[in-house]
Amino acid sequence: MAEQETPTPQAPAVALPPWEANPVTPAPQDARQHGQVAELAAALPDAVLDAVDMAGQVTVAIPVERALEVFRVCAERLGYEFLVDCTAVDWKDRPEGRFDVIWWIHRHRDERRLRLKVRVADGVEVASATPVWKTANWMEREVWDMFGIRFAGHPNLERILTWEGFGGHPLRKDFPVEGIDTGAAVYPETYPPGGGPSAKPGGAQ
Amino acid sequence: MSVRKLLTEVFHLDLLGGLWQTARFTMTRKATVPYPEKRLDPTPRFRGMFGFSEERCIVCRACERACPIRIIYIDGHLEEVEVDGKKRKKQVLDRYDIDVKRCMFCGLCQEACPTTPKAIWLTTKTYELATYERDLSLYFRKDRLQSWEGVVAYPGVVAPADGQTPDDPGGTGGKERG
Amino acid sequence: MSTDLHLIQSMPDSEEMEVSFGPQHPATHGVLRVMVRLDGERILDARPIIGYLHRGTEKLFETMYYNGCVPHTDRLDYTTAAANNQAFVGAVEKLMGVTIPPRAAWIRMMLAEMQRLASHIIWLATHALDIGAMSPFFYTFQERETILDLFEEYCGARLTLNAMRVGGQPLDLPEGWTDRLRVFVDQLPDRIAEWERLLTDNRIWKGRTVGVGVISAADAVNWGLTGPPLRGSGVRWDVRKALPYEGYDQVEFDVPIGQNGDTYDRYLVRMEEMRQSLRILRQCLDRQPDGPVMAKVPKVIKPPKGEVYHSVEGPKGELGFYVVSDGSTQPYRLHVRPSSFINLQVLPELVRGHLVADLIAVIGTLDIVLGEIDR
Amino acid sequence: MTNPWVVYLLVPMVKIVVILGAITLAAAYLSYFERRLVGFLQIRLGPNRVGWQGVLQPIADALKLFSKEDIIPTRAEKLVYLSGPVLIIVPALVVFSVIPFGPPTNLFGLLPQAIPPYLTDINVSVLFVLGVSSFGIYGIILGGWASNNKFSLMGGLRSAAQLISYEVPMGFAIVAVLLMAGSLSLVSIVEAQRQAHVWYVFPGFVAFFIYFICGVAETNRNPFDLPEAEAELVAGFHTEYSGMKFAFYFLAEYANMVVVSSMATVLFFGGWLRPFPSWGWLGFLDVVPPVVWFLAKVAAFLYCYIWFRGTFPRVRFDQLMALGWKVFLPVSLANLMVIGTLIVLFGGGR
Repeated sequence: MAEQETPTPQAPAVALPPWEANPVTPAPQDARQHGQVAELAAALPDAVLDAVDMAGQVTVAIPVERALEVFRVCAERLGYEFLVDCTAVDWKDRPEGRFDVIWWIHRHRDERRLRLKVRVADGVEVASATPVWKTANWMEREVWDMFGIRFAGHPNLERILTWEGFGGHPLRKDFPVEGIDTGAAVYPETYPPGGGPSAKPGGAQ
Repeated sequence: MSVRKLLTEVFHLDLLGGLWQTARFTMTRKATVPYPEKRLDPTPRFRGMFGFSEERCIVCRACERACPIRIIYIDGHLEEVEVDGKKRKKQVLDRYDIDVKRCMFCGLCQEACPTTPKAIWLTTKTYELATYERDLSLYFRKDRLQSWEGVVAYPGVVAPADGQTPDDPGGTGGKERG
Repeated sequence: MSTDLHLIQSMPDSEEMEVSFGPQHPATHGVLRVMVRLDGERILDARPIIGYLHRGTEKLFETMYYNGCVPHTDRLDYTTAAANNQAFVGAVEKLMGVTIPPRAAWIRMMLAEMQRLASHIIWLATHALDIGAMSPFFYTFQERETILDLFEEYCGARLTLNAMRVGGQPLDLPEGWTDRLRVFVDQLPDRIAEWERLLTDNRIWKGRTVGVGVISAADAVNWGLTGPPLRGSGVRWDVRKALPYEGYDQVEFDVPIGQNGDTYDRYLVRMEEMRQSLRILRQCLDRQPDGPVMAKVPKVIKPPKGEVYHSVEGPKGELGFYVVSDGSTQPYRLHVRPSSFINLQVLPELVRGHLVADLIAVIGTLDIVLGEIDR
Repeated sequence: MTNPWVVYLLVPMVKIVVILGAITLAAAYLSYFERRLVGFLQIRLGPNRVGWQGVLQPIADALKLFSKEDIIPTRAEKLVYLSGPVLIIVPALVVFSVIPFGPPTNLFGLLPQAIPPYLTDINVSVLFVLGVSSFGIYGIILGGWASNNKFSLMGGLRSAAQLISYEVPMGFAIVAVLLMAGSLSLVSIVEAQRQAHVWYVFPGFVAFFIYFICGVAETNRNPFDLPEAEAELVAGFHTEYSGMKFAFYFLAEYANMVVVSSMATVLFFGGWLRPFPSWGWLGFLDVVPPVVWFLAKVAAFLYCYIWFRGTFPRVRFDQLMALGWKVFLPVSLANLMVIGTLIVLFGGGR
């Protein structure tokens, strides 16, 4: 590639270019004063519980009971017309509520994103975002399937990736990675679960 | 409706371009490679069947850790060996098994291997691994990994036991240009 | 995935018929199953049932080292491995605060654009095959072979590339690779013109695609469509432009859009996107910086506590990875925003009231890959 | 040679055996040529492994189909299910009894007197061909219905609708030829073209075009292969058929292609006549036997079939209907009127 030599955008010789120095790990910062958060706080004063800015991404914690209200305000008044994604995280032993349910919302007018987060305990229902963003439909079904978080007001809250009647919610931290016995294993005698040589000592070759 | 449009509508003249195109392709050279007689040459970096060298292995288990699906099984023990008259403790390999049937040929083990040249490499250009038995034929023990018993090697690639060095064993791509 | 056996039984008192398309069906691009309620040939309702390829990838990610996740991302959408790699390592790099060397960024861009070409080529091949034109499949796959050959030469694999690592690229480009890529980039426009001659003005093709599966711009945004389905409806939005990553703010390219939001417009958008990808590739080849390809990162990737979401414009739409780290060497949670999954859910809206044949055309135009949908 | 046993039994029997064997073999080899040609269109090689360049492929396929397990779906209507392949293959082969492959010949003096190389020439052979070939649709509809499969059923229904819509413009296109020839006998139509000094494709190009497109539609071939549209209906009406039962459907499809091509040759391209039969200076072309002319023309049409298959996407069901009823039917009627008027005005080709 010598023939295509172009001046590389390298920093002056004194300072190391960023890729040769040690990485600067981003630290979470309080973001209550951030423009997007302030906007939301102005529209719904008590909706912002906490706001964190990490690596340029703003996360706003909102109360679970006001979630639908926040969605409506975001979509209709603040212009976040695009729901990017919705998922959950399981913090198994966290005392103040086991799950984080997370929504990313995007607005096209200034290409900004906001992450909304609610903290819920096991068994608590979260308001469905489907009345505001239709795209939440399958995302919420997936969260229900994988985490067992119910969404109130969802038109068709069924399992989506596993089958109806599957026992358990796979992405919970207490669900075994090896899987559970669903009675659907094919030829369990010939191909024991797990496989590999540990399953059949001295068997192979 | 103009006459031209009517003619196009009735006689489907707009379809002639496509017919012309396919007729032209009839004449072009065919892309088919008659496989068993003629085979494509894998590139030097092609990740295929494992080559393994017990002499080079220092039993560091880096490959075992790097494997995302944990199909490399290593057992070793410490042994006293005499090197230049001095007694030294050295790791000796007891078991080096790869469950090739579950391998996805990602090459992370080769990347993790710290020796030069690599003790394990996938750049053997060999990819014809189909067998009739799923469990036995594709579970490779240490000696079989080196002798390649029952593996159809790519022509030109000698079995790894002969000390064959892969073309680019170390992922030295970064230094290649220098 | 819910199976409604009672719906599959025939309904003697009604003219309606419930047909299960798939999971084994030639035109469902894998194991998609669509329960279709038909009145004669007209679709009253369609309900996609997915999950037949569910492998629990997100759960598996939690048990792997960060670099070990990369080969698994290949297998999400197996036609766009490079984009998956790119999105995943981008997310982890963002979480760690790593800046990758410019040469690595340009190599990634090249791989991603080649992958976009390859993916659009597969889309065109299968879409045309679904609509009954068999030959474009072979013409297009011949060109895709060239891309795969280049992939193989670069990283040693053709489909599941595993070509990116946290912190940069594991390998530099081999000798002569750029020349071969340039030859390919120069000849592909002629090939695209040939494919278009077979389809674009063909009245049968137009009859099958114009006005089929129409979605308005507002609906497309509300349904969360991204990628060509969104742009086909006339929304000029592309992650590469909106939230530029790597070197996309330094290259020039246009974001093509359609007007009517129908299958034909989405076809035109994708064809134009291929040309724009070639334009980006040309600029990459011309302005390729020199230097290292790997940043200074520790051998064992251990990001700090925190969470980050990073998305790239995959060939099928916005492809995002959400990484939650608890400070260990394995991700605490790794969520994928699968573009085909979210694009697929609009299917019932697009086909309601159309004919059975249109269902096939719409499935093709959404460009889904079940590996990504079911994960 | 006046022994009635010879004239009425032996000769027809020999002819039947020869024609049946030839047609079956031709249909089988047509599948080979189709795969080869489509392969060439698609920059690949097609079957080239069995025998030299794969010429034994149809035989290998037949052996494979013979040895396949004979599957009857549990809930299929057995009698109807089994009669489906019969219903489709019999009409497809019976039609060949009236197709004139060439003029009477004595096989270069091998035979004591010239005998026609076709089975029979009945005075309504055009109607016979149309009527008998339409019977094949029962095989498709009943087979599709009896399989107890929704895709098969939809394929069968599509096929029925398609046949009805395309039979009509096709019939009108043929009537144009009948007006010009003044006869319903295929042999007389060829002779009429000799006397008219012109193939009917020149005065009747519109009729020919409509006839051929409708023929493609009637034989369920791409771009009108809706009854077996792979991407939509898996395999359409023969989804549940396997082994030799499938082979019958397969053979019938190819035999029907040959029928449509032969009819196009006879009606519009002068059957066994050489090009421009009245131009004396082209007399050197007569060294080629008439049967070869006939076969060459049929082969050209078959090539078009395969070419279309390699090029076009599939039309949609409603577009197919619209094309048949809204375009071809009015155009064929108008064409008929124009030709009729011209014949009245100028005395036509009679």
